Amino acid sequence: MTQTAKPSVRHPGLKTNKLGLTQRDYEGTQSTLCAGCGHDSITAAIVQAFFELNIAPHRVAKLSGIGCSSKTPTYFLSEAHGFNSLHGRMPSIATGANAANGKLAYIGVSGDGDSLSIGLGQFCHAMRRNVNMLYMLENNGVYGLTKGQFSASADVGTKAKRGEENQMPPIDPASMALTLGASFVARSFSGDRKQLVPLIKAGLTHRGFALVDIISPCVTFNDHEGSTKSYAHTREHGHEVVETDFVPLLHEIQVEQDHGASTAVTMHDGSVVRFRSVDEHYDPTDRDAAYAHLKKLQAQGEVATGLLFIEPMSRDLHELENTVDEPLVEVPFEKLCPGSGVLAELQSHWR
Amino acid sequence: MTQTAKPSVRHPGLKTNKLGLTQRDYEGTQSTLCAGCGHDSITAAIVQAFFELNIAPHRVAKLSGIGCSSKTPTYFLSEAHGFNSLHGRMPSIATGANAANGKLAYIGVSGDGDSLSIGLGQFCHAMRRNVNMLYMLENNGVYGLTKGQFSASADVGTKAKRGEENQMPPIDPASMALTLGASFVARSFSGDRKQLVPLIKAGLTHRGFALVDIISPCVTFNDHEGSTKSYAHTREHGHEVVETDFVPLLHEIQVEQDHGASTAVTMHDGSVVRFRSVDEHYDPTDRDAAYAHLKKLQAQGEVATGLLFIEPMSRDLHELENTVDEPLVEVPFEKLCPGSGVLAELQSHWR
Amino acid sequence: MDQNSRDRTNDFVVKIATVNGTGSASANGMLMQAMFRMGVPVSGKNVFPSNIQGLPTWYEIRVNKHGHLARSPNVDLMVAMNPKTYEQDIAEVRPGDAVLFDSSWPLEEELFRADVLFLGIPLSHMCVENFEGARARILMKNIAYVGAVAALLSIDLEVLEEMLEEKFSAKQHLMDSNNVAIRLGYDYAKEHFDGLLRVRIEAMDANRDSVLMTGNMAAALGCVYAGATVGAWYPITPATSLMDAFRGFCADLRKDPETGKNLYCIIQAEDELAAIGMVLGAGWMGARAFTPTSGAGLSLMNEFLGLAYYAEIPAVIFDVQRAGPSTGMPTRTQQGDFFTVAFASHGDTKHVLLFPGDPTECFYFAVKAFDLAERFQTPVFVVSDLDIGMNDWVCEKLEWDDAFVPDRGKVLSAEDLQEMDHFYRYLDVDGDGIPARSLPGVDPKGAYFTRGSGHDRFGRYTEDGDLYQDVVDRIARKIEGAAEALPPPEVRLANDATVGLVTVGSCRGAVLEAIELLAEDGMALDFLRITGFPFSSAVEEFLLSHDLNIVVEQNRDGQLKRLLMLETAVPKKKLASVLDYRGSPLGADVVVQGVRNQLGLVAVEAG
Amino acid sequence: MDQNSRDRTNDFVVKIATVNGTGSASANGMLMQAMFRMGVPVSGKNVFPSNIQGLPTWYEIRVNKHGHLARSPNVDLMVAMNPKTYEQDIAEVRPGDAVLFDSSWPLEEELFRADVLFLGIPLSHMCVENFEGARARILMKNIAYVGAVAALLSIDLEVLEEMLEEKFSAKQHLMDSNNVAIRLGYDYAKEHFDGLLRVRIEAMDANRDSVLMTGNMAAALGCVYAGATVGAWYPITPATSLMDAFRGFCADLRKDPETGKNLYCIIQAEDELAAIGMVLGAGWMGARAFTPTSGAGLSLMNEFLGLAYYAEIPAVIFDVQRAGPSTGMPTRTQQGDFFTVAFASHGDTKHVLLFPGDPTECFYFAVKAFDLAERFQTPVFVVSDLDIGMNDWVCEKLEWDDAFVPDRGKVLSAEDLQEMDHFYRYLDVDGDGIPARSLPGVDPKGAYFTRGSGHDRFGRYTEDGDLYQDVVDRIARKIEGAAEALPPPEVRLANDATVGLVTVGSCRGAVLEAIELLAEDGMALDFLRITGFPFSSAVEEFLLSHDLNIVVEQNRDGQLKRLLMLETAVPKKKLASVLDYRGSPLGADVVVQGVRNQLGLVAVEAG
Ligand SMILES: Cc1ncc(C[n+]2csc(CCOP(=O)(O)OP(=O)(O)O)c2C)c(N)n1
Ligand SMILES: Cc1ncc(C[n+]2csc(CCOP(=O)(O)OP(=O)(O)O)c2C)c(N)n1
Ligand code: SF4
Ligand code: SF4
Ligand SMILES: [Mg+2]
Ligand SMILES: [Mg+2]
Repeated sequence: MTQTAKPSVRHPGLKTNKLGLTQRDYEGTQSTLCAGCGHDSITAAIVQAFFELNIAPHRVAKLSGIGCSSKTPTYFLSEAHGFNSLHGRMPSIATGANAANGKLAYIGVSGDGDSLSIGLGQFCHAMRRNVNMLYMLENNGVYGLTKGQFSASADVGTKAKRGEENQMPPIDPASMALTLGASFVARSFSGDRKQLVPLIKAGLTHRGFALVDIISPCVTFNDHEGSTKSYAHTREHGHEVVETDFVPLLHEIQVEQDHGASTAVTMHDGSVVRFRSVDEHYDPTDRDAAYAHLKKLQAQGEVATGLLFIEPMSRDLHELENTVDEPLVEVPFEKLCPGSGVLAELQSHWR
Repeated sequence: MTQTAKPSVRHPGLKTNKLGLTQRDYEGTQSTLCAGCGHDSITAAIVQAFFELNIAPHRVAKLSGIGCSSKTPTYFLSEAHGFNSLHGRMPSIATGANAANGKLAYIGVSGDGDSLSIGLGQFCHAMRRNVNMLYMLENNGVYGLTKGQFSASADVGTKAKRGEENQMPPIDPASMALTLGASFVARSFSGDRKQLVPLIKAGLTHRGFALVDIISPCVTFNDHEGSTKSYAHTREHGHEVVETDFVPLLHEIQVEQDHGASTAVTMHDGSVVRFRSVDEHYDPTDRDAAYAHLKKLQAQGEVATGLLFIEPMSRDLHELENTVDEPLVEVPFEKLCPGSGVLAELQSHWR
Repeated sequence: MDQNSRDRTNDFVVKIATVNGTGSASANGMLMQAMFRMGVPVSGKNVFPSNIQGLPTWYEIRVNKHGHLARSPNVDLMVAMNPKTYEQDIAEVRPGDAVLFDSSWPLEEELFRADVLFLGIPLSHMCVENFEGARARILMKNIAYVGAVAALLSIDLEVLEEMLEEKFSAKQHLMDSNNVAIRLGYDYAKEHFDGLLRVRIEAMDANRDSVLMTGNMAAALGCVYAGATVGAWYPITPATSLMDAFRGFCADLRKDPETGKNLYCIIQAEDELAAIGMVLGAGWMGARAFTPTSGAGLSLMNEFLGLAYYAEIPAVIFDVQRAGPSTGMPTRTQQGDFFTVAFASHGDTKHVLLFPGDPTECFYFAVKAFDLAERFQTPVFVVSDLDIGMNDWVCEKLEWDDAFVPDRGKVLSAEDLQEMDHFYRYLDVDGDGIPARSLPGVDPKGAYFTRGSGHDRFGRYTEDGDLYQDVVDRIARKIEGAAEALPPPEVRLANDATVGLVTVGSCRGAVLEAIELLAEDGMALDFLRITGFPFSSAVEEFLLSHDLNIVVEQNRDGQLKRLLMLETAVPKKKLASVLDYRGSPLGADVVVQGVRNQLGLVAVEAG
Repeated sequence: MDQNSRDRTNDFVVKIATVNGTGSASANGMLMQAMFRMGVPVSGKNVFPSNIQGLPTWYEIRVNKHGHLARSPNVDLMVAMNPKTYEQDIAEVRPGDAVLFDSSWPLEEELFRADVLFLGIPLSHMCVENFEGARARILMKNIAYVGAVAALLSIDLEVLEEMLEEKFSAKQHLMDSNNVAIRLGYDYAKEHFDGLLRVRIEAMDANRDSVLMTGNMAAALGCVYAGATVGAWYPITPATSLMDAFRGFCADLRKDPETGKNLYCIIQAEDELAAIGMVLGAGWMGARAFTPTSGAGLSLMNEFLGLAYYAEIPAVIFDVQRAGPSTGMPTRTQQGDFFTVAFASHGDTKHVLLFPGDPTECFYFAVKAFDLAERFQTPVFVVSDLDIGMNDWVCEKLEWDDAFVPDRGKVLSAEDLQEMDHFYRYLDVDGDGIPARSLPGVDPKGAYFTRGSGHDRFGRYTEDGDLYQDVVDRIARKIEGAAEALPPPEVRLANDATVGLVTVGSCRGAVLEAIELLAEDGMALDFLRITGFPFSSAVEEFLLSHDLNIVVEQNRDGQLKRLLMLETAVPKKKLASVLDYRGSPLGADVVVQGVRNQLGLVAVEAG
């Protein structure tokens, strides 16, 4: 249970965090994704966020489904236990894992196919149960790994590489999450590390289900003109509604005070998420208003980004289920097995 | 393909419809549900609506999943083909059936367990595809057939018969449908036949997926104090936002003109749905406003009922897929099989 | 033997026909329980419809002093309380037997039979006179017929009254009305029909070491004792009551004494795909986790079961079988899932199965299942059925050894890991096919990647055929190795028998009874009950040592026989089948007839 | 035979190692196609990783004048274009063989081997000199090595140029650069290495009646010709290209000439559960509907497959198998789903299977599958694999009889229904186990209720055991009846052979080649290729008439052998296995070795 030194050689010049680890220590194996794939940028943001949050890698459980996006947990935190599960089924694995051991940090990585088609039910129900995890939906509008079919997040009229137009209306994970009562809903862009890193940190710190929907262009199958999930389109139509800053509990340095209309939300663990609304009056703690604003932007062809909604004191799975504070996996057998006396007593009634 | 006389004896006194059928001809076998079950009232409303719409029963496909609710297709339209499928899987059966033969009237009956738990994915995706069908979600907040477990529509704090309180936040099918872009969203109450019948008629006439979410109390497991899906609670907290009247295309009699702030929407086939807003300015053709209003009422503990939203000219599955007008099942084989010449020609390129 | 000349004291069947949702189930249970308390071997089988209220339902109580408690079709007393089924119920009664009915309304002329004793009691009228309110009258009518049956069979009234006292001690008015109702039926029957029946009950002392349990209760308790902490499920008949019981036990036995918080987590999943996923997630974390399900649920778990097999994740699945295929008859029993569980999921797989024969074994096998799942790092199925799972069985009292230590298998602690040069998740270091596993969060050195895609013995992703083969071959070896770790089969040998009867699960009682009946006719048969899969060498030896093995099971396709064909060296011609898959618990009559047919014998009583 | 003394004209293997996502697949295909056009028997096997870009990939071309086109490990020319795999690629080359590599950068010293011919061409340099832009240079390098290989093997340059012309006729600049690139490689190789190789190609006339097809293309075309109108699917390798092809064919051949609208409906479902549900919905309506899938998808379809079986709904499922279990190796071939498809879903089930042996059969069996599905009112599986489905095969040209009328089975028209007294959906009137079916919307008299719950022969819901049994017994009879309606097995008899080689699907070529090789060593073997399940009597006869039947298949557990054990009368000891499940198309070498081992023969070339 103790954090130990990494066997690998340290570059003395590399910056270390509170645990004495370098950012390198938060990396994984070499990516096998296409050069330029949005997912790789997200991986880099994840590495940075975990490093900066001083989380011991082996106290992290990283999970995914199946897809290019779902491959990425191999590419970060090689000292975390990983689970590359089945297509669309990561939420249930994460739920059971979290039920058994709520004291690890959970990060799930999924794709739009994985979460919105085959996995839609599990995705929604994990949100409903408010499983304490960061859920990264790497959203590229296509099925990358099976070579570019439209996913359920593809917009109407989006053109495939070979020219067909998508006709089916899209499922927007962010507005769906708001509707379903999710306690943390954010959207970002793989190309915007500055925005993404604090969102990941806030999501990891949030006690409950934290959805980060990230537009993550697929350079091979969906980065052309006519796609609404391309780099160009996202850069042009992404619209930050709120700037977010994450201030960890033990942050020694005073955060800059020059925020404009900045508001702050205190998280379960005492860390602070600080907002500066870009869109006037945007209030990321008002679910219905957030929804309405999202929809308004959407009608204008704009994609709202930032921490769209947060309910920092929501009750997570363990609170809903009233489980003990200790992880269930650590409860000794003696506390679990009632023993022979109880058995005899019980059976005295079964006559 | 022709409508023929029913062999059963006619009571000469019974009212007949345009097809010469009596309401009896729209019934099915004897219900085996509990006496007083909300689902039986819905069955009665379905019988009346089909009768009044003059639909030939054998031109109807009635489908369901598994559950008490899903048993009800046996209890209406005994001359329609029925399909009692698998738990949560009716939407896919209906989609395939509709793809093959878009010229029948489709009615699917489901429960809250069937649609919102095991079937959530299929339910959402059938909506997304705008499959032309009436989808009756008989919502009682519990799993009736498996004896009263909470379903995903149970409200937080709802008490089970034996006292446990539900902790999990509910999924509201109506607001979810609005978010997902459903083209017809209604909510009603099994105890309000007057409201329900026109909604069923409008839903059947709507070209596309018509969701009617119907609070349908389970007298055996969820009709007690502390339940928000009981008769008493629904009577008290149901809130009609709009009154709906369905005027079929060929309605000879002039509809009464004394509606208050009445608006009308013309359907694909020329019939008219007429509204009178109960809540001021409620506009059932404005999706986002409808959503906001629903949520506002919900926050007050009220359940909005009526035709919440309609987009009468939405494109259904067949339009999205650009299929021929003729049902695919009726296309003669000669039109489907390209023949030997084409085969030879094709193969000349495979060298 | 002639039915009429037998002494039928403590040897008879009562069948009660009612309507479901009217409270008759608990009344019937009371009757059965009273007989149990009189020390007489008894069993009760509930035949119920797949709906909630208003349809015909039956309850069959068999009393047998010799302890033969399989279902028997020979009804001695029909308690016909449902006019909708009068016709079939009365037709079922054999000449000389008796029908108890509610004579508040006259029986239709054409239902009467001259060769049957009709015992009419105006139960409804009596209840209308004595009780207020429709619901109470319906409920008390049930209690009244219990009283009447007690009188007819000489059931000790005190026993019944004592049971009412236990049940209603806190609710005096209920106790009063129940006592009145019991007496109504009892007194009427005593007065009018005393001594009319040829059957009666007499106190014995056969149940001293027995308890009344359903298999699902016992299995749930086994999960508690095994230390299971995570249960995930989706409601489905007949598995639902297992999780209900687990929840009940946990609420009583698994609260943290200090905080009152739960030392368990039960999740009602959104469906069975999620339920098994949660079990795997928890198992991966190191918790003992399980899910109860039945047919349709199993089918939905298929994909995940293959992942668990290949990624080597412990999991316990209770398959409480019901009649398939598809939705089938959800409230009827069958043993039709053997192939599904043995080879669940696409690709090459093989799973470890346990087959309890009664509720007692459900308890012990549940505990065993968790040990096996962790030891072999694979899903383990406890395969029971509706009959075992939902009916009340009189069975051996459970024992617990407080020295029990769960077998966690090769789980590495932080210290273990620290001592290793390298940890490789899928490396078999000691030749038993079982690699060591680490748990998340324990130590950085234990980190590895769990996946269902191709991997080598070091846990690395691979698409190399040889490295891939290395791992799947080892897994096959590992699973074969489980055979001898499973509970041994039950074997009972006659003298010099050349034919064996082979069976499984809830068929046990009927087969043992059939063996006795056939022995009375001079036919010696050996007995083998399969308790686990892969089959142990004892199974193969038994089969090889007999000229013929007749496999008795409850499915259409002879699935157990086919598994034996596949997985033992026994020649196919040494295997034959007796099958009954109509959804009822098996009766000895079916087995006797089936064996006779197989052996080419004309039935003695035939023609 | 000694490798070096053979005449290896038109008898060799070229293996090309590249990086995926760089356009090499189409270059390799060109090379293979050119050889095909030269009239020489040839096959190409694509070995690709489960990712999109940047990982090692190989293409193996075998040329064999005798028509032996199974995979062969004996590489005569290694085209090593991927420095990342140089080491293993060069190690694979046998003494005397040759390596072609890109000498733009020097090969590391330690990679060189004295016993191997190293042919270096500065391909990258030449491309940098001749082309602009990174992408073009990468693509043209592929074409350049095609040119080089053409020179080395004496492939007709005109054939290649003609192909470029066909491909790029509309895009002059592409044609130009391709022509340049081809010449770069060709000229360089001709100049430096002419005549160095021991292998070469020579035009023949073996391909006059052949075409180049993948199995998925052919199957898709079969669906078009069978009149399938509804296709529902969820993308999964290696089944995806089947639906892609169907979509392509339909776009060309299935537009209504007047309206331009679609005479088909293809739905990309949200998952495989929905895909098969849509197929059943469409089948219930009377459409011919299908879904292509692979392992994981099949597992997810389990519950619905049981419904289809029991409710008797026609459906066609293409299972293009890949290496399991679980996600396994998604881009590798295997035959591991036989048990899954044969007994899919919980409860007693058995399904009808067709096993095509090559793309040609994929076409005919696809057509057949729809006929069988409608005739027997049940799901029919066309079970192929990645090798058949995704690789280009030289195979027999397809023929179509314009007189073909689809066999819709017992589908009642409105007139038929009108003439009947009563229509009962599940009533077998003529003893073949197949009831008549009506379609929704056709006539009120045809109305019935389709359900997966217990029903009697009249289609009514039932929980009565006998009525239930009546129906499931009939269904069992019905499925048995399908055995003789399936395509006959392929049988090839040697003289007086006592041992049979039994195989299935894509193993065909390797087994036939092995039989020839073993015959050269004086070992006579008969050949049986299974084409359907349930097995026809011809299968049983073959097996019974041999002392030993060695079943060659590509899975770990000998699934086909086990099916034969279960479903024929053949004694188990007459069955043996040769298995290869490492994910590559089967080679004759594996079969020869396996057969030798089985027969206890020491390999001739051993030690
Ligand atoms: C049950 C199942 N069906 C199909 C597949 C094939 N498959 C692999 S990844 C994938 C889609 C991935 O899309 P997405 O989640 O959007 O990830 P991306 O590759 O775009 O990052 C599919 C359909 C599978 N692995 N399992
Ligand atoms: C795969 C599967 N799992 C579980 C079941 C058991 N089951 C039957 S009905 C039902 C729930 C029904 O609830 P709902 O849809 O709300 O219908 P209601 O009975 O309340 O009308 C369940 C869980 C099943 N039939 N199939
Ligand atoms: S195919 Fe698309 S999603 Fe997949 S790795 Fe390449 S760019 Fe990324
Ligand atoms: S249990 Fe509930 S839902 Fe089912 S029939 Fe009875 S009242 Fe209706
Ligand atoms: Mg994607
Ligand atoms: Mg319900």
